[in-house]
Amino acid sequence: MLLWLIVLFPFVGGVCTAFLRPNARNAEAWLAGIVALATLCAVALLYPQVANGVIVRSSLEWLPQAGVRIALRMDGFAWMFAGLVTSIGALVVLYARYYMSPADPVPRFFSFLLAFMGSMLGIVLSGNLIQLVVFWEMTSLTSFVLIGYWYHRAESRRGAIVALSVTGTGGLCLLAGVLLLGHIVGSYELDAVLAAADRIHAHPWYPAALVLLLLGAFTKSAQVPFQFWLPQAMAAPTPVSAYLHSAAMVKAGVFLLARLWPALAGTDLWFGIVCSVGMGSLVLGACAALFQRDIKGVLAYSTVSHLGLMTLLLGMDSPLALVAAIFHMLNHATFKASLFMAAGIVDHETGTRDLARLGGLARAMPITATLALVAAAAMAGVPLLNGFLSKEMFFAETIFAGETPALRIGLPALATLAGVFSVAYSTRFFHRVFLGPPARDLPREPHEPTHWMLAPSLILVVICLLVGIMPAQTIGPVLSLATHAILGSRQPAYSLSAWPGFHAPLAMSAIALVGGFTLYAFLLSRRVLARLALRAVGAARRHWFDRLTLRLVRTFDRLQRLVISRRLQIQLLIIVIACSVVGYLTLNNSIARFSAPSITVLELSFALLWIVGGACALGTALQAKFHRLAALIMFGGAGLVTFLTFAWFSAPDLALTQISVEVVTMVLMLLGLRWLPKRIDTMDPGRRTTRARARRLRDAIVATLAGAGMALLSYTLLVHPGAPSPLSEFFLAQALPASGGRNVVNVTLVDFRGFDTLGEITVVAIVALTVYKVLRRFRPPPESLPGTARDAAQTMISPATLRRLVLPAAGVISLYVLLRGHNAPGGGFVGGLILATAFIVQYLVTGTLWVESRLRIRPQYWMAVGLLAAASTGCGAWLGSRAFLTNMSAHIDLPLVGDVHLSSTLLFDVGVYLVVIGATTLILVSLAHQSLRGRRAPEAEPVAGIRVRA
Amino acid sequence: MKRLRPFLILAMVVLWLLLNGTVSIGQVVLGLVVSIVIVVVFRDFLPDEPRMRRPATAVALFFRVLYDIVQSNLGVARVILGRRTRNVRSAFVRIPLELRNPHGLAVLAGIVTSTPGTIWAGLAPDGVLTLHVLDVDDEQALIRAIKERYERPLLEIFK
Amino acid sequence: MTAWLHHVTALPIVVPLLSAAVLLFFSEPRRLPRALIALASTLIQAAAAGTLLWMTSHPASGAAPDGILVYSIGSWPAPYGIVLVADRLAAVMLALTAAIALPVVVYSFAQWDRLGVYYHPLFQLLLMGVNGAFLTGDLFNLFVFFEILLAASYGLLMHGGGTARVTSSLHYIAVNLAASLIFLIGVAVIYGAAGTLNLADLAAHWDEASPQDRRLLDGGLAVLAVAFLIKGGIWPLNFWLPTAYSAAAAPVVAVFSILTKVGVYSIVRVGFMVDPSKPVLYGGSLLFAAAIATMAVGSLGALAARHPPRLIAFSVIVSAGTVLAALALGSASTLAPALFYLVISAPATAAAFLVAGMAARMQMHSVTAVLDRDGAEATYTAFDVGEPARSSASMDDDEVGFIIPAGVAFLGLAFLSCGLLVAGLPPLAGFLAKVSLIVAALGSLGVVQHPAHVWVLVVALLGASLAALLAFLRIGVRLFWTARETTRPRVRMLEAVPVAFLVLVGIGLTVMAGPVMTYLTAAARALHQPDAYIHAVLATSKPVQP
Amino acid sequence: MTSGDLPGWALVAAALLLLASGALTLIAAIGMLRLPTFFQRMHAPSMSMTLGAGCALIASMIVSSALAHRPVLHELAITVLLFVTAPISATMLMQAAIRRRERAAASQPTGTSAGSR
Amino acid sequence: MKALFDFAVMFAQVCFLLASVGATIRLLRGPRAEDRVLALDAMYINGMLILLTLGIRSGTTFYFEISLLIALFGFVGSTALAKFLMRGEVIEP
Amino acid sequence: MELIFAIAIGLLTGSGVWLLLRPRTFQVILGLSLLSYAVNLFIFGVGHLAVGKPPIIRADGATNASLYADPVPEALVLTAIVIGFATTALFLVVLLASRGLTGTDHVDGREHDA
Ligand code: NA
Ligand code: NA
Repeated sequence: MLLWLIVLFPFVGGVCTAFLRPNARNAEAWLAGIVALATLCAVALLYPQVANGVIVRSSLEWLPQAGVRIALRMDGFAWMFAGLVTSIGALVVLYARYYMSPADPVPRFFSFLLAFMGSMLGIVLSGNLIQLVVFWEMTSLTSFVLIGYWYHRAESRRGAIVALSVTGTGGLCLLAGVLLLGHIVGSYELDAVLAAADRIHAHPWYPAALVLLLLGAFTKSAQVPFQFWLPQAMAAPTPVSAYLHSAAMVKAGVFLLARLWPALAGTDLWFGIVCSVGMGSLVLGACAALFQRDIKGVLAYSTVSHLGLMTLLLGMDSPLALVAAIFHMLNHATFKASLFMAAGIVDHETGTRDLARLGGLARAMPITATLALVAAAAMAGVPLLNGFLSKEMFFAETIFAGETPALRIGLPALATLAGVFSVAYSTRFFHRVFLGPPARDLPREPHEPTHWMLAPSLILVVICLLVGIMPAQTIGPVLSLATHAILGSRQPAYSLSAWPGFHAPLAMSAIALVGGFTLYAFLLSRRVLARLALRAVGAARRHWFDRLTLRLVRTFDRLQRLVISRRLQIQLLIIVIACSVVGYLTLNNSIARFSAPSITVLELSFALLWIVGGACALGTALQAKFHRLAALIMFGGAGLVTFLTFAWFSAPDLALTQISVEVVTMVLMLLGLRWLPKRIDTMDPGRRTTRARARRLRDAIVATLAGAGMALLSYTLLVHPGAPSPLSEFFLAQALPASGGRNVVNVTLVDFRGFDTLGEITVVAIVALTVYKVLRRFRPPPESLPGTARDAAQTMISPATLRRLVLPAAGVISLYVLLRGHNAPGGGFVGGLILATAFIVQYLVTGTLWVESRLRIRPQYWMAVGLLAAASTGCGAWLGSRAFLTNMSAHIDLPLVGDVHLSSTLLFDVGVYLVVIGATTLILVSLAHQSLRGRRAPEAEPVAGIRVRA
Repeated sequence: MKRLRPFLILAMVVLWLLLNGTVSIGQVVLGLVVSIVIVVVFRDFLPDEPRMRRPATAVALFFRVLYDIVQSNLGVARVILGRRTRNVRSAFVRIPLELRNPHGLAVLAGIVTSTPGTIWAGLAPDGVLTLHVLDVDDEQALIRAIKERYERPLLEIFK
Repeated sequence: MTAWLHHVTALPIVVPLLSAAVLLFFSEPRRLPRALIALASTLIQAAAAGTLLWMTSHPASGAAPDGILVYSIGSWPAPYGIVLVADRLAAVMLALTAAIALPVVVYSFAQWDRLGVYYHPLFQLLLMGVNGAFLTGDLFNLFVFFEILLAASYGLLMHGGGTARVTSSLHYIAVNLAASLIFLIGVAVIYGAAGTLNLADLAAHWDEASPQDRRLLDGGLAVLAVAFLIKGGIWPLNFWLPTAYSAAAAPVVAVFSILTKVGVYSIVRVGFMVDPSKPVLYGGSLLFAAAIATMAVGSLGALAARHPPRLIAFSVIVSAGTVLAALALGSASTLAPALFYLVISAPATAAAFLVAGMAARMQMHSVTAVLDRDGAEATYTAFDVGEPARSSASMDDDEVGFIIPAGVAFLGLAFLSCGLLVAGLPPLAGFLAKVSLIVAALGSLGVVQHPAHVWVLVVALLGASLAALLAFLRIGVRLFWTARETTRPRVRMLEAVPVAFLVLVGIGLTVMAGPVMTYLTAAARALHQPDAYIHAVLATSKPVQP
Repeated sequence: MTSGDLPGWALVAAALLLLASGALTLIAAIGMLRLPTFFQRMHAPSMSMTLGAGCALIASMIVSSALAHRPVLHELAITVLLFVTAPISATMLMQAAIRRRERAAASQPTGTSAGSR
Repeated sequence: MKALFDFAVMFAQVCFLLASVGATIRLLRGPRAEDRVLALDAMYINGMLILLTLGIRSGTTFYFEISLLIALFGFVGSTALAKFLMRGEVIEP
Repeated sequence: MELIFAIAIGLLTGSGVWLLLRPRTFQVILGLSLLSYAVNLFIFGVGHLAVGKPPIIRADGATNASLYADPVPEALVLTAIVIGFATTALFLVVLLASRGLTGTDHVDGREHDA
């Protein structure tokens, strides 16, 4: 239970903090502090158990199918780290209370700080590797938000982006590594993995898994070559830097290395990679720290260097080195956090962190200076301070680790060199800030901060001293507990004492101290050199990530345009080709063989018919660019031939539908043609270029192939032998007895497959609504508007009586077709189209205003009523406990008329009829209204298509 | 219902019965219902009721038109199959009409259109009808023929 | 009781249709009744989906034996008439649709529905199409529902007008018309070779087909697959998608995130039905390659995207590619995780689109950055008051509800959550889906035909996550970290609550990952053993009434 | 119920009418191709619309009446419809041709021919 | 007698089809739009006649409705085309 | 008969595809319409070609499937025709709107320089 509280406290606290009033620094800080302390207490309460060697566990299933669960597991190492995270967290909260400005929106700050603490504890307590990855990424995310806390500053944004990019990427590598590792072991449980070292080492995936895991760890711990994000992350508020970038988050990488050390270490690959990366970071970080201008930059690079030291130790595959590494983790956390706090105080009190501007602050802020001095000395490895002890152990390990002569000499030498740099930058840090002539022109007058702000730093410095003076009594048990948790029986014997005695490591320390002071003195005397170095480092760092990102994005954009064309023609070409290729691949074996056609008169007439149709189709294809009207008329011809084909092969209903749709489509296109730009067949140069010709040739080939393929496929299916499908047999057999209709197609449409028809009229209605929707915002192209009124119709074209006979005649025919549909060709759809076209003819021969002054058409209501009629026919069946759209019929004996067969399918067909009338009219009239609108002044209202005279 | 339109409704019922191919009472009733519905819905779109007289003249005119259709068809066929399609004397012919009754004009338009060789090309507000004629031998004779054969009976029928 | 419950299957189709028809009677200024009808309809659909979810997950209750509910439209027996089939997968998809539609409907009440006419009817009809596509057990009926949802999507895509929307819908419509023709060709070939349109019937007689017929059927399915892939947004058939999705109005495109899922669903449905042993007979390696290419291209586009909607549109593409790649791997164990990912990514992208819509307006108010000239114009015209509601006097902002003080924070967090869900990053469910997908893929190394595909898939999954992380990071920072605090952007409750709801759906899926996965595993198992489905459909044949 | 069961008179009458109809229609088509100007060509199809169609319609009436053993007058409806509608479209087309010629003549000096052919 | 009838039906059908071919030639050749409209109109009439022969040959009356509608719709199409030619737009205010 | 029918479908498809790949909106809409004719004929042909056998139950009530053309493809084509009609109308309107907004009838809303 306590385990859960440790992880949950910070998150719950974080959420609570987020809802507090902004700018109430005290409330937030109190809440956060209490949460941190409570968590710390919870950790402390577990000490007895852990000290007894018990591994405290608790788990909760999450996604058992993938082996993912939340398994909390606290052993000595985890306990030590949890203690570190919570105690420094509590100190940072206290510090931040005074650091943050009253203008800052602190709820967000404390909320994410606590969330970060929770995530960190989640990592530390992970007993499941997937869970570890989850919390790992959560630390990246919370750190992102915290770094970007002052997001109005460009450098904050940049720092946050870089940090998340690098650590997030690393996290994904870690995930990959963990997944491989889990697959090797067969479980993601930490215990299982730690127990399977031999299996892991022997597995062929080991190198891949190792490299991926190391990538995760190195990015997180800012190891070379991924160190660059850490200095940029210094844009964060200093409490964040003190916490995340010294004590907690960056330690996650080395934590992971130590955690998995039993399972992964012990191979040459491990030694090679980890040691070289660690050594690189150690030396380069220390070297770079020397040339920083920003105080926090110095501290950041020093952190890189110290983390490199730990990495190097962990890479050495020696239990003693592991002990040293863990010891240094603790030590580094204390002195570095303290230093960051000091840097923050300086920044807070003076308004700058620029080493070039600062100086002589020891007089104004003596306490701060003292604290910083001790912490810096610990960082430099001055005896009687904790940093000295772990560094001594490190130096000792470098001497014994090497197996080849090169390593035997190289390792200690490089370690000493790093020590020299370390001393030099520590000295520089203290000297440039606190000593020397007092700085002038500082943004603020420096003075000692409030005591509460100094307290956390003081506590840490005291710890540095205590550990440095009596290590065995203070840190000894904890270190032993932690190392035992990892090493178990391999735990080496080691002694912790403030003064290890004279031996080689001490000599190295001495060289480092002396060398460091000398180096700094030398650099001081050659200021030009130092400035050059500063400039070089600064220039190298400035915004290279931004530039890289920009260049990458541009490259991606170019690539993306290449692979995702914005041209419709390309897309359609690909679709046609894809379809043809897929069809060819699957069907090329099943194409039927041609049999010699029998030439009969019937065949001949059909051939004649399609000579007409083919000519029309080809004519349409060739004329559509320059002679739109001609193409449209030819298209009409092709449609007519299609219609005749349907009629020819016993599909009267289809023929009816085809011809009515065909004509309505033609009228529609004619209505639209008016708005298209004039195109005159001048041989424009674009047409004659080789490229255009090649494109046309390509399209012609594709079209020919597609046509040929389609013809072959059709032929195959046409001559495909086979019995009539059970469906048609059923429909033929049931149409009359079960549905009372002779026209099987119509019965199919309104009954057997009435659901399709319901969908079909829905589509028609949707389209009509959409047409109206689009056209009421339509802006006619200016050049297509008539400039002046055209020649008015002077002549009466045809006698009015004839014109006025069309509507009633069509009305009768329309209703006839509707009512006859169930037994003969026809039905609601065709009937509706007849009436709608007759209506359009009225518009056509008389004009919009004439028609609309005589009739208020509300096509949308027609559609609504039609849809309701059709759908409620379906729902009506529910009343009889039947399924939707079940046909309900009755025979009624009417006087005069006789026996009438009333069927719900008729109501359904009436619904179809109404929808079709409404939709077609709405579409046609919306289009027709564009002319009306075109004639009005441009600013005149958005015409509602059919909002005709209320 | 503002105006009853017996002629129109009758015509529509007849059309209905023609379409259905029966004269059962049920169909008559249904036809009446359909026609009345249409008349009510589209009342402002319908032609005025004609006032017709002289059914005998009408019958005679009907058969005359039938005869003329056959004749003119043959005439046009001759022109088409003849050797001299290039020299056909086509022309627009203007005929001043006395007929003003819209129904009469409608029937005249039907007749002119139904007889190949003549096409109704428009009617000016002053009553001058323009026809396009495929092959005009004698323009005046043609005008006379139209006025005599068609316009006069129509004037009699639709007064 | 169960007899009546049976009709619930038809409700997700019938209710939106009826409500759309009724909505047509209310003119634009009568907003309240329109809103109430739309809301009620969507709520009923949600309830129906929930009921179906319950019935399919409790086969013991007797409502749906084997977790399959069959409803014969018109009482015509199965192979002859059209049947609706609600199995676990369909129920999940219905619930997903409702879970997205409900918040989106509410969101649109905040003025979005006033950008043009007939928003709510078209929206309901879109839902009808989507629900129908998920429910139908008939190939041609599937075509019809595809057409319904497409037709409605055309209208919605142009909702609000503007050049970007119209030109992109021109492409969208042209491509989809071509796809519909391809669909028809496929259906015709299948009918010609098998003589049936019913999916279960087709599957039942699949093995009896003669070799030549079998080849024809394969060909028909392959052609059909091209149509599905176009709708599913698979490269290289998806060029229309980014432009269209980044042009559409926020609530519209939010509900569009379910549309590509319909394409993927159809592939799953049809593919597994006819041949569960080789579910992606549509070309194995070819399909896998297309899916991986889709992920790559989508990631590329996301990285290059300059505006949030475009980024999210590419994320939609990536998620389609992800699901398809998992299917094309040819392993039985990857199906459930793929479905899980599908279920997660849809509400996430929907929420992201909604957030982007709100953020675009925020950008409008702030002077510092206008990311998207086109989008900005669209939004501007969007709230141009010369719209149907102009005549109605109540156009005040205040009408819509409370303003959240920490608006940006809310939007930022919501966007972050969506990014995490889409990218598959911890701690949200997207991560779990990806992990379980990778675990399943690695686990099937010994089973699949091409072990190399497993590695390609793993790399692609992680690479897509990385690309999504970086892309969301870039756009998110530009979107939320450039606005000045002082502009105090206003976030309406009516918009915020739906977004929160969708994010909570994502979080809920995270927390409930285990049970959800159990259900989806059952759904996947049912897909792999279609006999139960086939039997259920063909057994419902009742004697036809004379 | 096929045409084989028809009485002889019906067969002969229908055959003759159909032959006439076919011939007339063919002549009309030839006219459309042969006649030199548009206005002349307009007269050709009216042959098939009047006598050509009339003969075929009567033939059809004869056949279906003979088959049904009662007068079937369906086809009269088509005739009526043609009588009502033909003048409207013919006149319009005529007017269109006239207007287009006038317009072309008016814009002749500027040179371009009409955009849509 | 039957042979004569069958021949006549066939003859008429072929004539109608040939007439359609003629109309198609006019349709393709133009030269002006009105010629094409006229050709299409002629094709509609020919189509109606072909339908009648189909009906006569099969002895069913189902082709009647189609013939009726082709007459009606042929008229609509021709009128719309003619109107477009005449005025440049189909429906005027 | 089948051969001619197949060639007819091929011709329609070829013309349709050619137009579909053209850059002008009007060409594309005609192409799509021609293609939909081709596809409709294709579906129709799946039910086999039968002359003089409309699927309308005869007066004698015979329901033998060999007496009638297959009604199923006819019903499918009917639905397909209607849907095709509707979507074509919509495409037309959208192309007009695009033309109005962009000033060009190019499918991409702008002229590409070759
Ligand atoms: Na019908
Ligand atoms: Na005439």
